[in-house]
Amino acid sequence: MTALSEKIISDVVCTICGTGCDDLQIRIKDGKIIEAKNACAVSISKFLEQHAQRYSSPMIRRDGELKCASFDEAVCKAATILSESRYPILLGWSLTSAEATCIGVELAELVGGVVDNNTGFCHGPGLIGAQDIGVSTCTLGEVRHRADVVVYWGANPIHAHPRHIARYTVLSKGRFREGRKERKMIVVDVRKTDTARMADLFIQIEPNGDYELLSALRMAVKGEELEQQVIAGVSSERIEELADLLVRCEFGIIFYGVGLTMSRGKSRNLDAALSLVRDLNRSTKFLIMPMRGHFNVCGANEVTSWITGYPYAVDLSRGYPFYNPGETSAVDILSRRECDSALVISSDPVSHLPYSVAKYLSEIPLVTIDPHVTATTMVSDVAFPTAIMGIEASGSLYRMDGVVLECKKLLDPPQSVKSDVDVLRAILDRVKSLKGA
Amino acid sequence: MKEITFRLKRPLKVPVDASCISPDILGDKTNEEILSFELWEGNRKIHLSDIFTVEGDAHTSSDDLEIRLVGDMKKVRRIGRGMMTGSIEVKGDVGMHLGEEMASGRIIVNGNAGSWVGSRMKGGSIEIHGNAGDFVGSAYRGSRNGMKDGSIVIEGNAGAEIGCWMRGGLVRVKGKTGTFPGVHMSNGTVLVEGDCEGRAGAQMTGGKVVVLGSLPSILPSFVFEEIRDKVKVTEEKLSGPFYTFLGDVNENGSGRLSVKVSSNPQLKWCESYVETLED
Amino acid sequence: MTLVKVRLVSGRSIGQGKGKELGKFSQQYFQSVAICELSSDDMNILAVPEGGNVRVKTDFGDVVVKAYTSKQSLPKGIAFMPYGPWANRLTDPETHGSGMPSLKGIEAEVSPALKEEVPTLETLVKNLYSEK
Amino acid sequence: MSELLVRNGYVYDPLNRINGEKMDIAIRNGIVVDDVGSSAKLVDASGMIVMPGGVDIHSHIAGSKVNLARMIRPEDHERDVESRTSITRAGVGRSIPSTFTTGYRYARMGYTTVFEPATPPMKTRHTHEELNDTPMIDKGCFPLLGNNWFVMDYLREGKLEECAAYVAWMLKATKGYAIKLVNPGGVEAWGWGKYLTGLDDPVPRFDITPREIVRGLCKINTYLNLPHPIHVHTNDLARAGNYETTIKTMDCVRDLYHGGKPIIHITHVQFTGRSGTDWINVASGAPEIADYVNKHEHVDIDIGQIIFTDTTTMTADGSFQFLLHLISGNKWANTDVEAETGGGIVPFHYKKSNYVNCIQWGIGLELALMIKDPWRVQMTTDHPNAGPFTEYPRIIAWLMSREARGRVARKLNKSAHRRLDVPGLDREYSFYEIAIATRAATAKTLGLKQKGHLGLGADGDISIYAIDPTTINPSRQYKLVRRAFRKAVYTIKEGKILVKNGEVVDTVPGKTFWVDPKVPQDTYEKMLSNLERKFEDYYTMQMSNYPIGEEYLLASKKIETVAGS
Repeated sequence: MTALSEKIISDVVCTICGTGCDDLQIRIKDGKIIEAKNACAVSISKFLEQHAQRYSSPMIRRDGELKCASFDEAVCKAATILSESRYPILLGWSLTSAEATCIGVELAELVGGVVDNNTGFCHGPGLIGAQDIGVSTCTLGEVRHRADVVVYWGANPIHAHPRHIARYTVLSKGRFREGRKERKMIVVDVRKTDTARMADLFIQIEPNGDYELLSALRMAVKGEELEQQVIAGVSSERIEELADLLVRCEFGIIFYGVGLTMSRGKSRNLDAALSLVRDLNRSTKFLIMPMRGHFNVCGANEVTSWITGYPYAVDLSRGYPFYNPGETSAVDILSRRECDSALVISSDPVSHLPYSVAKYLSEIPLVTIDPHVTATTMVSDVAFPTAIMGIEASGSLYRMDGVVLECKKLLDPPQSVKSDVDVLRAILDRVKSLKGA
Repeated sequence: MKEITFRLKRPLKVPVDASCISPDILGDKTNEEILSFELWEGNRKIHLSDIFTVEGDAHTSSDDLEIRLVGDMKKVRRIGRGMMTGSIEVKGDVGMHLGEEMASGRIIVNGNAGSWVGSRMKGGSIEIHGNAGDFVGSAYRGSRNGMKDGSIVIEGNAGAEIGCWMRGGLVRVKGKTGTFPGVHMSNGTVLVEGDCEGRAGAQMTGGKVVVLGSLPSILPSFVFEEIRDKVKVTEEKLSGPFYTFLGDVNENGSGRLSVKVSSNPQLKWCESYVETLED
Repeated sequence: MTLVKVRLVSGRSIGQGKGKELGKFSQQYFQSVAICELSSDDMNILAVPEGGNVRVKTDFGDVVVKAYTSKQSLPKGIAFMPYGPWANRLTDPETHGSGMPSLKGIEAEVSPALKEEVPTLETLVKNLYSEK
Repeated sequence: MSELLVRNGYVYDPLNRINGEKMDIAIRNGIVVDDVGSSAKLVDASGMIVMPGGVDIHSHIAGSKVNLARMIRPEDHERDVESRTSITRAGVGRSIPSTFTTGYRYARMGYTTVFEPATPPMKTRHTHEELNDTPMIDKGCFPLLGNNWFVMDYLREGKLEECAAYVAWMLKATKGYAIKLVNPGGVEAWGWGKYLTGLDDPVPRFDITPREIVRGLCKINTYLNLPHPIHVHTNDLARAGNYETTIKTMDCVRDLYHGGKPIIHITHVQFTGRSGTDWINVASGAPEIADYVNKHEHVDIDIGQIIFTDTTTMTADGSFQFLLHLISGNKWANTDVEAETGGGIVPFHYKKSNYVNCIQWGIGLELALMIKDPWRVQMTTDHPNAGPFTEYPRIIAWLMSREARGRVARKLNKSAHRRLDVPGLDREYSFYEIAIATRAATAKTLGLKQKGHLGLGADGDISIYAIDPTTINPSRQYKLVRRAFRKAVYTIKEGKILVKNGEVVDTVPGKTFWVDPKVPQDTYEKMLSNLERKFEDYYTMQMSNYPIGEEYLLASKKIETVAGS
C-alpha cells in the first residue's frame, strides 16, 4: 500500500541530453523525488539531487556583491540593462523549454540584440555543413528498426548519452533487426573509449585528423585508390575495410559527437562527413545525426529557425534577422569584446567557454536566469533563480532527431521561484513598457 | 580626382554597418549631405557625423572620388559595399566585409582587415597592406557565389578558408594562411606565397591553388600529376619546381594544386609516382 | 624539470555529467572535472602518483589539476580533460570564422606540481574574474 | 459587440452564386449577418472587388521539414528580410518564410485560411508549435498516413474498421484535419533506399500495394465522414510518364464513388502530369488528365503551378527528392520518420531555358484551362515546391489573360514551346472563376462550411482588391490584376481589419481546425489494445506522450464527425 503522500509518475521525459528518454518512472514522497526508474546515472543525479545548490531569491549586484532583491526590482534592472544596450547578446536556451526560447527571440528583437544558443560551441559546425551540403537524416526509430551498420564518430555515448545505444542503436531490437548480432558497430575516436570497447571495428585516429580520414574514406567509397599509405594515423587498408563495410550495408548511420565538430576543420569536417553520407546513398541507404548534448539545444535551433529563419547566431540589431557565424556567434562577439551587455539563460558560459571569452562576460552588465548557482551567476549583475524545466516546470523539448516531447511538471519549485517563461515574460513586458511599445 | 577624408572621432565598441561609405553613394554629394547619411551602430541608427569628421570636398562624380578613412575602424563593416567606381584608401584597421560584392574600383588598406574581405566580389581590386581575417573572397553560408572576378592582394597573413566557393579572379596572400585555402572553389586562382596550415584545395572542383611555402600534407583526395618547372598565375610565371596534383577527386574536380618542391621535403613520397609514370 | 608535451583533448565524461547535476560547486564535480587523464607512459615520465597534482600549460593559460592514468587507453602524447572551468583555462578562443572555439587537440605541456594546490571553482571565479 | 459593414463593393461569392453584384456585407462579432446597426464601422469598397478571404488548400508553411529547409537555406533568407515594426514581428521571406512573415504575407494578399498539407504525425507537435506562431490565418494540417505501419498492417489484414478507428485516433492525437497520402508505400520503400513503380509493386516487407493503401484509406475517409477527401500525392512523382499513374490512382477508387462530393483529391498534379518515357521526350499529360477529370466527378485536383524562380522543393516523398538532387547537383536533405513517413528537401531554380521546367509550367496551366468544372481544379503552387505562395497573383494573371501567358510562353525553351498546348488555349478565367479557384472551391473541398463564402453565418473573412470589374479588361490589363491581388486594399478577418492598402495594421493569432471522428466504442477499444501492445515496438516514444492535448493549440477549432452515419 502506497502512503498517501507518495505518488509515481510514469513516462516522464528526461531533461539531460538529446537522447530524450521518455520512459522514466519517478517516485515522489513528501514532495521529494526518491526514485527515478529507467534513468541513467546522470539522470538519477539530476532527479534525486535537483535541490542541490539552488537559490531562491533574485539577486542584484550592489557595491560589488550579489544581494537579495525583489522580483520586480530584478526585472526592472534586467530590462533597463538590456534596453539601454547598443548590442546586447542573449545566450543559452539549450536547457530550457521551446516556449521560453520563443519569448527570448522576441526579447532579442525588441532590444535589438543577438540571440544565440549553445549550438555555436557544440553542433553549429554540423548546421553550417548542412547549409553547404544538406543532410540525410531520420528519427531514431528508423535506426532501431533498420540499421545494420552504426558508426559513432568522435562520440562517447556510454559517457555522454548513456542510454542511446540500448534504446535506439546497436543493442536495441527493431521490427527488422533482432539486436546486437544483426548490427555492426564502428567507432572512430582519438581514444579507446568505453564506447569503442563495444565496437566490432575501432578506428583510432590522430587528433585533428578527421577531415583527412573522411576525405580518404570518400575516395575509398568511390573505389579510388589511395596514394598515401597512412592517413591520420590509419592505414589505407583499414580505410578500405571501413569503406567496404559502409558501402555494403543495407542501412547505415553515422552518429557524430563534438569530437568531430570541435576538432580542426570544424564545419568542414561536417562538410566532408555529410558529403560522405550523401555519396553513400547512391549505393545504399545512409544517414547521419549529431549527438546533441543538452536536452533542448535542438529545440533552440528549431524555434530560432521558425521565427528568424536561422538556427542560431541571429543578429537582430538592425531590426531584421541576420546570420553569419564567425561574426554573429557568441564566442566571436565575446572574444572581440563587442557586446555591451548579456543575458544568459540556462547555460554556464563562464565555466564552459575559453577563459578570455568568459572573462569578458564578467566585465559587462550581465543578467542570468538559471535554477542553480553557477560560475556565471556568480559574476552576474542580476540573477534570477528559476524552476527546473522537466521537474518543476512543463514545456516542450526537441530531442536530437527533432521529435518533440512534452515535459511534465512533477514538483512545485521552491517557494517564490518562477519558471523561465515567467521570468522572460516579465522582462519582455517591462522592456515593452520602457520602449513605450 | 577629388578626395574626401573621414576621420574617426571616437573609439568604437559595438559593430558599425557602414555600407554607405562607397564612392557610388557619396559621389556628387555635399559634405553636409554626406555627414547626414545614416548608418547602424549596434542597434542604433546614427549619422556619419556622429563618428566621423569630414575634410575635403566630395562634390564630384563618383568616378573621380577618392575616399580616405583614418582611424581604428576594426568595428566598421561593409566599407565599399557593392562599389562600382572610384577608390577608397584606409589608414588603420578595418572591419569585416570590406568591399563586399564590389564590382569595380579600388580599395587599399594600410592596416589589417577583418574577415570576408571581398566576399562575393565581382571585379575591381583590393590591397591589404597588413593581415586579413578568414574567408577572403568567399561566399556566405549556404550559397555558392564566392568571388567571381577582380583581385585581392594581402601583403601579410590571412586566415582560414580564403577563396571559399570562389568562381574566378585572384586571391594572393604574400604571408601565411590558415587551413582550407580554395575550399569548394570552381575557378580562379588562390596563391599563397608563405606557409599554409593545410588542406589546400579541399573539395575544389576547378581553378588553381598554388602554395610557395610549406604545406604539411596533401589531402588524400588529390592525385599526383607531375613535377612542373613553372606555374602560371595570371600573367606571371612562378618558378618552381612544383609538385602538381589534380583534385578534389571526391568532387570529381579538375582543380590544380601546385606546391613548391623546395619548401616541402615531406612530400617527397610523390616522387615515387613520378618514377612509375616514367617506367 | 620533468615535462611532457601532449595534445590536449577535452570532452564529456560520465563523472562530469553526474557532477554537473549535483552542482558546479559540489565536491563530486570538483573531483571529476579538475583532472587531467594521461597515458601510463606519460604518467611514468612525470613520476606523479595517481591523483597527484600537475600543471597543464598552453599558449592560452595554465592550471593545476590532478593527474590520473586514463582508463580509456590514451595513446602516449594525448591528454584528456573533462569540459569545465579548469580545461577552459587552457583553450583557444579562435573560431576561424566558424563560431566554434578550438577545444580539441591543443598543444600543451604537463609538469608535476605536487606542492601546488588545485584551485576550487570558487577560487577560480574569485581570482580570475574581475571584481564588479 | 463589434460590427462592420463593407459597402458598395462588387461581390464575388460563387458558393452563393453572387457574380459581381454590387452589395453590402455586414459582419457582427466576426460572422456575416443580414444587417448591422448604424454605429457599425464602415469600409468603403466602392469600385472594388470583394471576395471571401482566400483559402489555400495546400501550402507547406510549418513543421519539421519546412523548418529544416529554413535552417539549411540562409542564402534564401538573406535576400528578403522584414524588419520589426510596432505591429509586426521581424522575419525573413522568399521561398521559406519564417512563421510570422508567412502569416503577414498571406494576409497582405487577402488570404485568411491556409492548410499545411504534410505533417509527419510523430512530429506534429512541432507543426502546431509553428502554426501557433503563424498569425493572421486560420489553419490546419494533414497527417501523413499513406506509409504508416499500423495502416499498412491493418489494411493487409483486411481490418478496415479497426484501421478506421486507428485513423480516428490519429487525427485526434495529432489534431489533424485530413488524411494525407504521399507516394503511398513508396516512402516506406525509400526507408531502405528503394523505389516502387506504379500502383501494384508490393511494399518491401509489408506485402501490400499502393493501390490497396489508396483504396483502403479512401473507404475509411468516407466511412469516417471526414470533411475533406483523401489528399493524395501520387506515386511515381519522379518519373516521366507518370500521368498514367495519376489517372490510375484516380481510377482505382472510381467504384467507391456514389455521388456527391469528390472522394479523392489529387494534389499538385503538375508534378505527376508528365507523359513521355524519359527526361528527353517528356511532354504534358495534362490533356489526358483533364479529359479524365472532365468525365469523372469523383475527383478534384489542385495544380501546383510552376513559377520561374529560385525556390525550395520539399516533400514527404524522400525518394523523389534524392533524384532531384542527382539531377540538379543542389544540396539535399532527407528526413525519414519511423513507422510513418519520410521527407526531403532540395533547392531548385525553375528556368525558362530548361526544357523540362517549361513543360512543367505548361502542364499546370493546361490543367487549369482544360478542366471544365472550375470547382474541381484549384490554384496552388504546392508552396514552395513549384514556387512561393507570394507569386499567386502571377498565376491569377496567367489564368485571366491569354496575353499574359503568351508573354511568358514566347520566352520558353523553343522545343518545349512547340510541344505545349497552352499557347493555343483561349480560355480566360473570369473573376468569378478566380474566386472559385482560390477560395470557394478550396473551402468546399476542405469541407469548411464557414469559409470561402459570404452567406449568412459565414466567418467574416473578406478580401477587397483595387479592381473595378466594370471597367477593367483583365485580358489586356493583366498587370493591374496582378498588382491588385498582390496587395489587398483590405483584408478583414472575422470582422477585424488586418490589412489596409497592403500593409498589416492589426494581427490576430488565427484558429487551428482539426477533426475528431467518433467510431463505435468496441472497435475503438479493440484498436486501442492492439495499439498499446505494438506502440513501443514501433515507436521510440511512449504512447502516453504521443497525443497532443487540445490546450496545446493556441485557438482550437474542433470539427466532430460520426463514422458510418
